[in-house]
Amino acid sequence: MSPSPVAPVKGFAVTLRQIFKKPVTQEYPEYKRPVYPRFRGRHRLWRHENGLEKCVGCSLCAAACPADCIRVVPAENTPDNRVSAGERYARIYEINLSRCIFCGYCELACPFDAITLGNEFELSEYNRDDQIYTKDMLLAEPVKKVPVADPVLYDTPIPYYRTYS
Amino acid sequence: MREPWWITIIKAFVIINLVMVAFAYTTWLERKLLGRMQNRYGPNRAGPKGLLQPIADLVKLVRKEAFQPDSVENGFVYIIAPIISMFTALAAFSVIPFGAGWHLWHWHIDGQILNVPIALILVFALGSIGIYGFIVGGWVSDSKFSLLGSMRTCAQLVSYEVSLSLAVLGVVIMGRSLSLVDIVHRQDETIWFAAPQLVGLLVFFIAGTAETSRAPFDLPEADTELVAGYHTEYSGMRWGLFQTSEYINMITLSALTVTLFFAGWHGPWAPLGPLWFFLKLFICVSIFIWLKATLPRLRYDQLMRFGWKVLLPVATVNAVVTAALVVAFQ
Amino acid sequence: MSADELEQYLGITTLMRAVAWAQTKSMWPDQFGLSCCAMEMIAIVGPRYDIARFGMEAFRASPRQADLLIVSGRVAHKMAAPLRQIYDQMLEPKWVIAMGACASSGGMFNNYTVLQGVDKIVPVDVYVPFCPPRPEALMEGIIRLHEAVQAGIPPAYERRAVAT
Amino acid sequence: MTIAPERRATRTWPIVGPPIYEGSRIPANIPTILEVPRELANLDDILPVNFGPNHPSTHGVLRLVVDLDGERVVGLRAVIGYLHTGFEKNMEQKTWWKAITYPPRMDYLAFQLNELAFVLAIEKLLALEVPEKATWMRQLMSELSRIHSHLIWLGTAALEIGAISLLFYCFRDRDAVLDLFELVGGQRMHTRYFQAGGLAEDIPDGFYPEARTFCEYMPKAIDEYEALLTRNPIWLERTQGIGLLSADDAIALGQSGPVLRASGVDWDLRRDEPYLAYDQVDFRVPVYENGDVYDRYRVRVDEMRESVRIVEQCLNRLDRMNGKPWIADDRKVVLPPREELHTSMESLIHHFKIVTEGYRVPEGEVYVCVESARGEFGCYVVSDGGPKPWRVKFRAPSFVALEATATCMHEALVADLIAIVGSLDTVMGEVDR
Amino acid sequence: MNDWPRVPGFVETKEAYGETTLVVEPAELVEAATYVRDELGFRFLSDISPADYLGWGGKGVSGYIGTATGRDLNLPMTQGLQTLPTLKPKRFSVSYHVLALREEAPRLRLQVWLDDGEHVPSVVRVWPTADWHEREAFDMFGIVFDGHPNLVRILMEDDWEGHPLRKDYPIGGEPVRFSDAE
Repeated sequence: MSPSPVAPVKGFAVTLRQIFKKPVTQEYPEYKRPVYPRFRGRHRLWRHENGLEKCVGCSLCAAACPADCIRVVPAENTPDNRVSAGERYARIYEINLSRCIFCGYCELACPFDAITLGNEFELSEYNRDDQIYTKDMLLAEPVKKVPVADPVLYDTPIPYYRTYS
Repeated sequence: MREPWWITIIKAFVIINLVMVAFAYTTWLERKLLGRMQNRYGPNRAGPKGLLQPIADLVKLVRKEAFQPDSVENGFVYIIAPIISMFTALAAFSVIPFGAGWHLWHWHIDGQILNVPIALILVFALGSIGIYGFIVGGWVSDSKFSLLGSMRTCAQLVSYEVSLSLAVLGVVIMGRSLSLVDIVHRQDETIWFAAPQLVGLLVFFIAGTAETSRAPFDLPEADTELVAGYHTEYSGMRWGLFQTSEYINMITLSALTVTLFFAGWHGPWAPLGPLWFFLKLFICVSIFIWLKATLPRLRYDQLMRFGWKVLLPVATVNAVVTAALVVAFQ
Repeated sequence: MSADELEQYLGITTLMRAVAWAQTKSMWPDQFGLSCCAMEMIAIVGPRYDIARFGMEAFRASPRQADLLIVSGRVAHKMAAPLRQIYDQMLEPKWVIAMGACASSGGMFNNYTVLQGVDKIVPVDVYVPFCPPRPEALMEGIIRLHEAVQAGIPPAYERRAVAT
Repeated sequence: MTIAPERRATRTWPIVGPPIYEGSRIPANIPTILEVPRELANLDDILPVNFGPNHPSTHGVLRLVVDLDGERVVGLRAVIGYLHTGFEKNMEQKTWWKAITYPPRMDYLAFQLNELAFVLAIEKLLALEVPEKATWMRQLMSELSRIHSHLIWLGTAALEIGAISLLFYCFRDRDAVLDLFELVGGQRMHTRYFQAGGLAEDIPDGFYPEARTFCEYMPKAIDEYEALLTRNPIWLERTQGIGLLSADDAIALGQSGPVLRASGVDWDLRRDEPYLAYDQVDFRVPVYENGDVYDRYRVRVDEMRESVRIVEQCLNRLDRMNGKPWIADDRKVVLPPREELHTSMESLIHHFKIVTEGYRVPEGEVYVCVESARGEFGCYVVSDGGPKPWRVKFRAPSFVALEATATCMHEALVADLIAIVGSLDTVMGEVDR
Repeated sequence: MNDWPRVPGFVETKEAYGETTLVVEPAELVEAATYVRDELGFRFLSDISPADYLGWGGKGVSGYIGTATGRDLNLPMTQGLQTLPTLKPKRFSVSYHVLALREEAPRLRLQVWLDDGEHVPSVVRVWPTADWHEREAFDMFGIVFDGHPNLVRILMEDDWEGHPLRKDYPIGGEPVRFSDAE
């Protein structure tokens, strides 16, 4: 293809035209673009409505994790110390978020929907140790919330991994 | 009555600061304008609209560790190189007129620091000295990329210097003077030289782009090829000086374009004086930025070929034809 | 005059605050891309995220002129020496962000060739998880780094040895 | 930057051997190393320069040891391995299911295609029937992936030649592609959306309009890129006649994908060895004759347009498949539906078994290849009938593309070197694996 | 094709999963490769894939569980016939995946078998693209290719010890960090 005299002018027009368009920039710290509901962010452990933990310490999530970043140490529930709804509960439940690849296999693996991946992605830390999330942190409500796009439109009616149990 | 020496010094001080501010806001303008051309905002956090961005850059660069690689044998040259570039870049501005001059009390104050009869030659001479800063700085850094960068600088800037000076020959012939003030006056009396000297303008602008190593001729510091070219090993404010001198060169060149081809401080209407000058300067600098946003970079040998085989003949013919016409119509 | 008085007399703390402000507003990253995360690192320069708003779009190719090293991806043992060299070539003050799981800890590549966490060879200021972090997540890391700098926390190389 | 020089190999080959065949430009001794000509090597003005491992234009951590005679490249040796990640070793340790998360991280520009190759290999061994909806969605996602990859290529390659704005335009549109990935797969990159047997989740309703908007928008964006480059004289100067690779050399060097097609070989696995449903869509395979950087650019830009067309056709098909299954109903391989976990003991046992032990894949070895954005992406899998792959080997097109650097680099300048390496479109993650 | 035995160094052919595997003697590999390239038209070498079969079929390696009639998809935990994988003749295999650029895109897997310490002739002169593939095989498995012009490590450092993808090479890495809570 031979160079034509008009060709560079077209290029100049392209760059010039952009000045009069509104930039596509989304100014992040002030405006947070809603993530899609399927976006996999920070993990969350769930409780039943009666306060008991959903996790029964079966370690399926640990088995499913490709990065081996979940550690579950189960213990038996006793009548005076009932933590979970099942026979056992997770005495220690830790996720090393600095290893986690957020593939979501843990929530697929969990038969009780005890662990899900939320939508929070603001997880930077000054220290690597702070990224080891313990059970208390995972059970707690995340501090930094992010907006989520309409789940009705952008997700299947009942997400594949979330059912009622 | 001519102005006394101390006014000149005050003027020099004012203008140096003005140029520095202009430099600072040229970088800001470049970043903003590039941003808008690329669908984004550009700096807007440091101060309103990012107006404090250059200040932040400056403070940061000053606070950055000043450093000299161990392998540098001649530390003096390493330090002096950016200073040479900076000094000459600033000095060249001394002859650029940005106003007609004013009557203040009982003195006539010129619109430039010095009205030298050979101003144009002075600008080119200073520019040529400034190149040494780049060349020497790259050479003394003792880094291969720096060396390649300064080799490129050397070849590119020397070759385009020729076309650059030949391109203004037409203007000089028509203006019948080497003094920038006279040339501006002449344009005001007759016509802006951009019209009769269109070819000269184009050659001047292109050669000037190359001379200031702006895109698409930014080979000496093409960072995707040579990491950072001649200033690879420079950091902090020394690097800042190189950068400053490059931008000031660009401003000087824009100012020269405005002076030589667009009648300096004269406007088509409304005698606004320096405002016209700055407006034209702004447009000229924006065009530089626009070029950067649009064009890919030339290759080294293509650059050389273009300089010697296209620009130089065109500039020569332009000068000869202008001379012939001027003689013929006299 | 004691040091504190001198500081107050000269307004040095204010000055340092101004310097910290300048450093956060003009923190130029090194152009150092390793793998997947490098794409998202470039994406923060892109129009949608536009790190230029923070004055950070000037990705410097020469480490000498860079202030921030974003280790964006997995570091093989073969790459460790060049990485450390780049870090050494950077001039103080300098900061390091370990971007993504691989740089933070080795991530899913727990094997013979990948360095298990880049903080074994360079002191890291901020760790950003995810694989790869979405650009907002990286920007949050950068903003947290800015917060730390403005709060007067010295860079990591002054605070801790390399291996944690 | 200086790095300890690599030890030179002891030579078992004569310094000057006969060419591989008549008219070949492949260096005769070692096909991948351009040796400094002897008459130059004896002169003292050869400047050895290391481009990389951290150089702005090496697409990651490629190291090129270049011998320069002034600006001319007279010797070249590519050193790789700076991003060697041990994928193949790691995947041997993981169950098949978990191993799916690894391949996308290899070629991080066309991640869906890598995932696809591995998943197809598993399915070939399992002889698993994939539902139609999954096939079409996979095809759609891989074409989006191809667009994504070419966009990044275009942006970075143009940046290297100095056209900075293109990077921003390309990344603007890349974000649009990644939005679609995030919508469907849950992550912007590395979605692990393809699973053995189909897809991980159903396609949400919001996907179709968004994808259609993208399909309408994208051709206009490509017009913009072309307005900036295709006929720009500087771009033409910089790319035409640079990095020549003849058709024979390209085949001998095992090039594939756009590099091969730019050398005039009309070969596209999507058409010539159809997988998924490529035999049911209408698309053109762009082929250009000259084998230079410009033609590679043209091939990729044309491919983007074709990919948009394929995506549209896939959308038209998928529209009619609402409510159809998206994953095979094979309880031995696929995780059982969630609602069954609480009602069916069998399902729960299957679930536990697949998650903990993983499914077993019949013994055998297969080689499956897909047309990735860079060419033939092959996946050689050996299974011993157990729950983990015995051996996984990837045929990485970028790895092979890098072998062509020495051949392309005849009579090149430093600036051409950058353009040529850029035009081969290597992704170091895939080269080093 | 029935004329596989005409390939120099022919040992056997296998058909599985729609792919043809042609096993040849390592000593005559170059002749076989040249024959395959020139006579059969397989001009395009896709890949060289070595594999290490140390421990194949041994303890901890289980066979495929199915029923005689195939897998029953609906019954859980079906214990069918357990088959051990077929034993391999030698420790390493090197597979050359070649392709003919013509209609139907025929592919062929040229395979040689060798034990630790045995050498394979290099096919760089037949398919120049084999250069790096062979270097990678050498680097990862320690398979020596005779006649290769530049057989040095490619992915690992030059002074790396061992060949990482061999089955007896440990995967390495370090334990994942967790808190010290017990």
